[in-house]
Amino acid sequence: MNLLSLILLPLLTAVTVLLCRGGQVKWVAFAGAVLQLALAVALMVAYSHQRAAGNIAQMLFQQQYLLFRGVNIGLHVGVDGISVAMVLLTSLVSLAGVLVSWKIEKMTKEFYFLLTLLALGAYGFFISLNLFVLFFFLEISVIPKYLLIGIWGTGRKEYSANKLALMLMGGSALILVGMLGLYFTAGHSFDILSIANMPIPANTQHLIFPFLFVGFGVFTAMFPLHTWVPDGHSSAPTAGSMFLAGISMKLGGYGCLRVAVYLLPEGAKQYANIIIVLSAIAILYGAFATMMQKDLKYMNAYSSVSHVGFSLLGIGMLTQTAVTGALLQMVSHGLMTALFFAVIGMLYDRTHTRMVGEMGGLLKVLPFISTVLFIVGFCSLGLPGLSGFVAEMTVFVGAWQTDDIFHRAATIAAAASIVVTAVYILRAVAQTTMGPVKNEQFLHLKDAAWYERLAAMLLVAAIVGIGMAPGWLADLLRPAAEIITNRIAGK
Amino acid sequence: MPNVTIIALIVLLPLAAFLLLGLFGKSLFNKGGGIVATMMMLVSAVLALYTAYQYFFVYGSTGGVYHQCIPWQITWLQFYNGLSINIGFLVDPISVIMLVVVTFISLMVHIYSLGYMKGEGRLPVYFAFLGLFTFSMLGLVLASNIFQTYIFWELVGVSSFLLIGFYYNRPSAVAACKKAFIVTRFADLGFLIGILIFSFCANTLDFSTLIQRLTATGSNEVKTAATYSFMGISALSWGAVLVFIGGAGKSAMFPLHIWLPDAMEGPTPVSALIHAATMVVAGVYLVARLFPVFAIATPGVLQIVGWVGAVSAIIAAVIACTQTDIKRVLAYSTMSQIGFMMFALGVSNYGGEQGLGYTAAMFHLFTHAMFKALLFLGAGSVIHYVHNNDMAAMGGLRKQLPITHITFLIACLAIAGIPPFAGFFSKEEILLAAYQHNTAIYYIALVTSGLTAFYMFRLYFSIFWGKPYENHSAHRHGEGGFVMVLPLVLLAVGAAAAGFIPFGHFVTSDGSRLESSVHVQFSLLPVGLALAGIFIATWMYKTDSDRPARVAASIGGLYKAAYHKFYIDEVYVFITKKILFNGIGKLAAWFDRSIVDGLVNLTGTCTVAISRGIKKMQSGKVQGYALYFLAGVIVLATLFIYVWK
Amino acid sequence: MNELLTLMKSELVLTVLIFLLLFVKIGRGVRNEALLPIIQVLLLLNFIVGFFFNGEGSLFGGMFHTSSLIAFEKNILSLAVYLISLLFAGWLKKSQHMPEFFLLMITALLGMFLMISSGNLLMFYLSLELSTIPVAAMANFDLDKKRSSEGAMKMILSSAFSSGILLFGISLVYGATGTLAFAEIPAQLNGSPLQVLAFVFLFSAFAFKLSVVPFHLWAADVYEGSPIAVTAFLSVVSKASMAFILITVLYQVFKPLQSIWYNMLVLLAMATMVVGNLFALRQQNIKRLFAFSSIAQVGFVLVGISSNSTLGVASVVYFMLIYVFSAMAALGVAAVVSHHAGQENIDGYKGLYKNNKFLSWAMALALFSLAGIPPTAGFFGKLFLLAAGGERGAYWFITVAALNMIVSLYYYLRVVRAIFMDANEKPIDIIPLGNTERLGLVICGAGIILVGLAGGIFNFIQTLH
Amino acid sequence: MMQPGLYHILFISTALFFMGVYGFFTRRNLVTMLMSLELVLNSVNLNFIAFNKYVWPGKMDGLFFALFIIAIAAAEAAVAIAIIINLYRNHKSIDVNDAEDLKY
Amino acid sequence: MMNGSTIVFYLLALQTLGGGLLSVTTRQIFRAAIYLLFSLIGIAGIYFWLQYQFIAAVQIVVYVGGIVVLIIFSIFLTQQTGELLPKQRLGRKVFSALAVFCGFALTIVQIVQHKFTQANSDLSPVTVADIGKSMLGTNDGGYALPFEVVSMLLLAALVGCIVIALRSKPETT
Repeated sequence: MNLLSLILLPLLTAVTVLLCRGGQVKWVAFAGAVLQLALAVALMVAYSHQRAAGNIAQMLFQQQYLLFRGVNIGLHVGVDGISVAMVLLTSLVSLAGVLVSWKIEKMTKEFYFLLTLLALGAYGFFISLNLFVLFFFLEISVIPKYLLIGIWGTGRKEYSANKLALMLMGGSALILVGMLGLYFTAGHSFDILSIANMPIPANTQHLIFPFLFVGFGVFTAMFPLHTWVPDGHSSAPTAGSMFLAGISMKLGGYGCLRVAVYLLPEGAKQYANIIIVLSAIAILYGAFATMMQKDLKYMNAYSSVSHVGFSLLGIGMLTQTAVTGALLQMVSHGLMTALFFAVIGMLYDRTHTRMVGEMGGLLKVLPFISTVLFIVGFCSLGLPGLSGFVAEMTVFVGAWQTDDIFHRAATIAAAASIVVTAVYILRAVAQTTMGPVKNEQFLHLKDAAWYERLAAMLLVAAIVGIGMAPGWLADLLRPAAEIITNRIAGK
Repeated sequence: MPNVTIIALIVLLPLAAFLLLGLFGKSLFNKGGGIVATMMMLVSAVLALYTAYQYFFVYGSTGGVYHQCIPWQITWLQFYNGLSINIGFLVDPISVIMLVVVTFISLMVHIYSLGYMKGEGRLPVYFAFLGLFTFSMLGLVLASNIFQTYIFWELVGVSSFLLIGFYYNRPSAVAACKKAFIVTRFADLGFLIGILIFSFCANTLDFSTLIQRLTATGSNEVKTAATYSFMGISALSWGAVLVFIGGAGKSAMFPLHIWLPDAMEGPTPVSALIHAATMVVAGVYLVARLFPVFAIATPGVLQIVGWVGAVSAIIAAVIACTQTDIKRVLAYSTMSQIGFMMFALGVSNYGGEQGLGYTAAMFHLFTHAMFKALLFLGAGSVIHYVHNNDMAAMGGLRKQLPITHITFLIACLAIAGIPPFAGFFSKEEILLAAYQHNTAIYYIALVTSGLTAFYMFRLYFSIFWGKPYENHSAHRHGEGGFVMVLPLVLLAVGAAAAGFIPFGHFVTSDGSRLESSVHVQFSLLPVGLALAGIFIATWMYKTDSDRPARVAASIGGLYKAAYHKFYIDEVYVFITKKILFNGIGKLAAWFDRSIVDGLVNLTGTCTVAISRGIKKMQSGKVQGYALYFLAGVIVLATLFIYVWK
Repeated sequence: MNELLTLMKSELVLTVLIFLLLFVKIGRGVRNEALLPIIQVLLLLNFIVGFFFNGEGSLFGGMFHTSSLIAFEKNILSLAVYLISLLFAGWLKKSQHMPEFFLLMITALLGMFLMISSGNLLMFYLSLELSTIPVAAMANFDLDKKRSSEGAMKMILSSAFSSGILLFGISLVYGATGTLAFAEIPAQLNGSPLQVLAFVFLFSAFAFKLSVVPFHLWAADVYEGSPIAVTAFLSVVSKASMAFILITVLYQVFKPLQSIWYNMLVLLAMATMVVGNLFALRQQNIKRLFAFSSIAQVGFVLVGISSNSTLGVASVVYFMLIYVFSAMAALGVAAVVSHHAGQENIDGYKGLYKNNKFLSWAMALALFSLAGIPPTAGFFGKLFLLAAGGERGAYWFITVAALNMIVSLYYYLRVVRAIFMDANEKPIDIIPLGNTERLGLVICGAGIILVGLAGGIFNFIQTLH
Repeated sequence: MMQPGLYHILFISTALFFMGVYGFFTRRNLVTMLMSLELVLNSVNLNFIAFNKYVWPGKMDGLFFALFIIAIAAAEAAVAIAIIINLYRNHKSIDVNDAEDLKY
Repeated sequence: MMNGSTIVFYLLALQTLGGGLLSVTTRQIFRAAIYLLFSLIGIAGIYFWLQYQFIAAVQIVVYVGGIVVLIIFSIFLTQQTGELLPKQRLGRKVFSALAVFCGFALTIVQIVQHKFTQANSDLSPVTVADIGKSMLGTNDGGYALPFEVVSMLLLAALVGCIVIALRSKPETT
């Protein structure tokens, strides 16, 4: 398995998209996305195969090329369970994103180009084992987001795009500083695996950790640096929102874990309590804020803040189970929120409104879309059998392992959000799909087209798959999480 | 050992029905969907009966004790070494009994629905949801792992949500299904945290191991758990209380009962299935499942269980006396009866004669399933006929609906506790248990028992007697044909005869056989009270008169309060709307937009303001530039010569 | 003699070019359209020749010195000048004085070559003037425009003033050390107050040319007033050459004062980044925006220079190479738009993408590179600068630099937003893009993409010395 | 009064330098500004000659530097005057305060 | 001890500084030019006094004969005669004076405190022949390269001046 193909394939797709014309564009993008998915699945299979064969290296399929000799910067790729899961997530969401954008008319070529670029950035990010390259891919994704929102967005798109770009840039500025700090304290190397073997003094870790964690925290919408999320999502086009919430926010969480926590275990210990407090606040506060939203996209954006809080909470708890839960939550939330945005987009395309109050009774006219909305809603509120449940429960159980009143209180606060979540999800789902049909014009709406169905079913299948049989995913993630938490535990 | 395949089939057939009808219902069997689902359910029910037979009579007991066994279990999700969610089948007396109850009632409801729901547009969906519900409920009762219980617990919640909201274009139905889900969800939060506490104390999630570890005095787990406490209450007690809160939510115990009456917005057969016979007893079942923990490790919590049950029983009974919607009356009666079961558990001890309450609770669960389902289905027939839920609009229907009338009467007698109907036996055991352990609860139970008889017969007379019902519309379909009558008859048989089952032989707190006998002298008082209740109801409601109004006027305030359900709904509305939504929710939303986002924007604004502030520096005057230049040189030179050497 | 030919090859080539142009001018009768391609080819040849026959050594008693690194630096400057001849062809063809323009520009380039090769303060001063005075004249090449004259006036007066300060500093250095040769000065430096004073005087002239705050104020006005070609020359070529020689002067000549100039650089770098960015934030005129942005970029260069290491040298040279491509592309597009559509304000760019996709993407690419966003080379350039600057462990310094990248992103995105997002009822029509301009933009674009991703270039620069 | 020496000349040159600078800061006429700059350059020349004479008499660096400065000053003045004259033609004013269109 | 040389020096100093001061303060532009001339001649005098005859001669030829004349011509070209120069704002004057004073104080303090290594200044004075040799020398101590550079610069300045100052009338289209 050559990991570089994960970078080259999207690159090839992007270039091909630029070269072909008119109606071919979306087919090329589609084909590319399908191939990416196939590749991701192949990676998963190959990975499991290797593991089953007893390969116990921390990272598999490693490849290393020195690019900048004097500064010791090189391309170093490799995957562990976490990366594999994230790559799968990315490929799924990007395929769905391509599909739901099928009818986009304005600057089609540019749209698909940017979309593919985003996916490229995410793949590269998840497989990088060199901080520099990782940062490179992280940054790559900022501008496509900006353009996607600014050009194809709705509402206050310029404002939102700007805010997003600037806040994310702020995050990367912090990451950059932290990264350079690591570079100089860890023997002039950006290589994650070799930094991990370097003894970094505790007070240096305490100094660098906040930079890295907060920096990645901005990407993952850590409270109180989440404010780009509501605006960004609400203005973005459907596929843009899907990517933003489904993949981009995961970049941050992955970074928090892989870079900040893994490389700086002492720092993680030092700041764990702050992380926990912030994420517990985010979970509850996000949920309560969601309750008041009238716009579906704002709603999902705030609920993302709340849900992502679970990831950060899990990371902050620093136990193997909680971290596994955090990772599960990242995957689950990625799928779920992408699906949610896809559905919102489908609704908006038809009703031309995203206001909950203006819809109603859509189950009658749009049974498919409404059903998907139900499913995604249930996933969001943590219904067993869907992926959200698995992730949240793992986080809770993991969080409960640390037995002092502070961690307990945080866990209970976080758990309390499942009620609030139920309130706002049901309110939204019920108001849009149930009740009498609010608007006469809605009666003539057409239910989802084939591409929309395909996109939705793809994600639903993944959500249900994880929800029904979480074992394989958890088994994929757990050993990798264990390596990270063992470092913290000092093993 | 019971046959795994058969048990799996019992559980999976309803799931198969759900998937089949849910995914392909519309295209494959638009009309015949119901039949398919019913056939599958029939198979499932037969297999359940077969399993019960096998379990109780073939494998039998060893030394009079029925053992738990786990014929099948897999690790579904591992948290860490030693703690995992396992999915499996736990076969023991109560789960087998529940299997039978659930599949049987579900089958009845399936059959009944064939007639009742005829002509509904979304029939396949309806049967799919029924299948999903049955599957969830079966998964719940067979759960071998407390987390498995929680999983199916939630699934039960969601299927109930779907079924209550089946008439989704009715705003009241939508509100009701949301309410049901959210209130039970709130309770589930307690359940979840309780699970977490238990899992931490016992370091396992499997019921058998968990119970074993937490009840064995002197085990490591108990010792460890004893070191943790919060607010002066031990961790285990917290866990038990929280788990019970979960059960109380599902079982509509006071004060978490508010969803149950509203849940009657669903189709009536659904009410029969979910809100009478199966789902609402999940809480009872949960407490029963963890009974050793409650009884041995946290007896204090068991007291709470008892009191909550008793209070719920009487409050519900009082409210039921004043309601006019027949389904709501039945709903409150359900709540009241579950209160009976709950306090029966509360007044029980573990093992032997002292465990009578436990047996009684399960017995009552069983009998109650029969007659409550019957009552609901009967009410369904009535509503089907009248197209109205209001008692005031009915009357004299005994001629139009003779079979319904008879079966309904049997059910009323059963619930009122008149011998020899089923309710009598189970209620008798409950009262006996209460009498032995907690006199206060016993008296509450007695009063409730009398009230039960009163409001049931109030209902009965209002429907079938009194002023005759006027035939308003031309279209009449009688009792809805064979499919609707058959379940009524079968259930009536059950309601009449189930009491003779020697329940104590099968279900006891510790598995060993318990002989129970009816003491005539003890039964006199409750039966007398029931008869008195029936008599008063007859006097007030048999013929159309102004007596009810006068009675209501004479007790004034109490009547009004009961009629308004003691204003509990209003309190909830206040808390949720005013405090949570308008208070915290709006505050959070405002805070986010104004303060958090405001700060972010402020950074930008400040930058721009500074930028504007220093623009004068670039004055366009070349001499000014040179001045800055020189000043820069002087400052730098001074700085590095004198200050910063 | 042979040595003279190889070591001074670049300078000699330029001199030949100058005289060729002089003859052309005297000979008259050659139309701009015919002449321009020839000049372009000649400049290209000059660039290509720069890669061959490079020697190392000193001439004229150490006054002239060259090495592989210096040769490479000269190549960067030649490349920039070649790009100017391509990108600003539209304006050049219309110009009445095109041969003189090139004559002056090449003379200035010659001055820069000599400057970065200089091994003596006298040579440094003379070549500095040689690279400044012609540019002041060039700044006035839009003869009829008052703004052009004003810019030129500000430039010549300011630079004369700065020369005065510089000379005073040099005279004090001379008084204190008795020598003007780079090689001999360090031995005489002991950090006495007078030497510090002299150094500050001297340094201020570098700061002036590099437009470091607070010596930067002339830059924006001159950049705005001048023809865009001159702006490009000033903001790219002139700054790059100055940065190169500053490295030599600081690292070699004033090495004993290292602790002083390190602190000074840190201070000024931060001030430069912050002030440059804050001013750029409010600009409407795109040239002025680039002027302030180039000031802010210089702040980053100072960060790299402050490292006092070979990594610092390499990162600065590398960044300058990238900066040539990025800034040239941006200014090239600005020139084309200004020339054909008369728009110099950001608002005028609204909806540019509708009719001019190529130009828009070129501009966007350039802006992203300037902002330091991957995959453009600017990302690598900035990162290496910061990496070099961070070697001393001054994290807060790096933090300020990194945070400044956010501010700069804001105003670069303003342009992007105008081009791609803002609606405009009357967007700029299709601009007929000449082949030379297109070629120039393609070269720049290729540079922006490839210089970063191809790690070999950075590695190559690191091998130079 | 003491025997005039290096420091006297340095005092003169420094004073002259800052006079020139003061003139550059305060004269509004562009030509007079240019004249002030000539003072500045001359003060530097004086420095070089003095240092050459008193401190480093063996070499001719200072002398040559002064010589070249004079040449450069001439060239600079020429170009400056050309630019000023052009500005005057465009604008009919050589008041520096009238040439501040480019600002902020 | 006051001897003739000393007196001459102080007179020259007075001429230079006085001329300079008046040149930057007088409000009549011609007088400013003339004062500048005085000052420059004073400097040339100091060069003579220092026995650097060659440089003194160059000073007089280039400055007095060239630059000042250039300046005076440009005054003719650009100035309406007889008008007083416009006054500068007071604030500017005050700040300039302050800055200049600080700068002067700072510089002079550093210079005075610095011990220059005073060599025996009575070595043989530099002759024109020496200068000529060095000027075209290419070895150590030779100034051929700077000489060429200056020539290029003058060429460029010439071209630049021609382009700018001798522009054709703008076409009135």
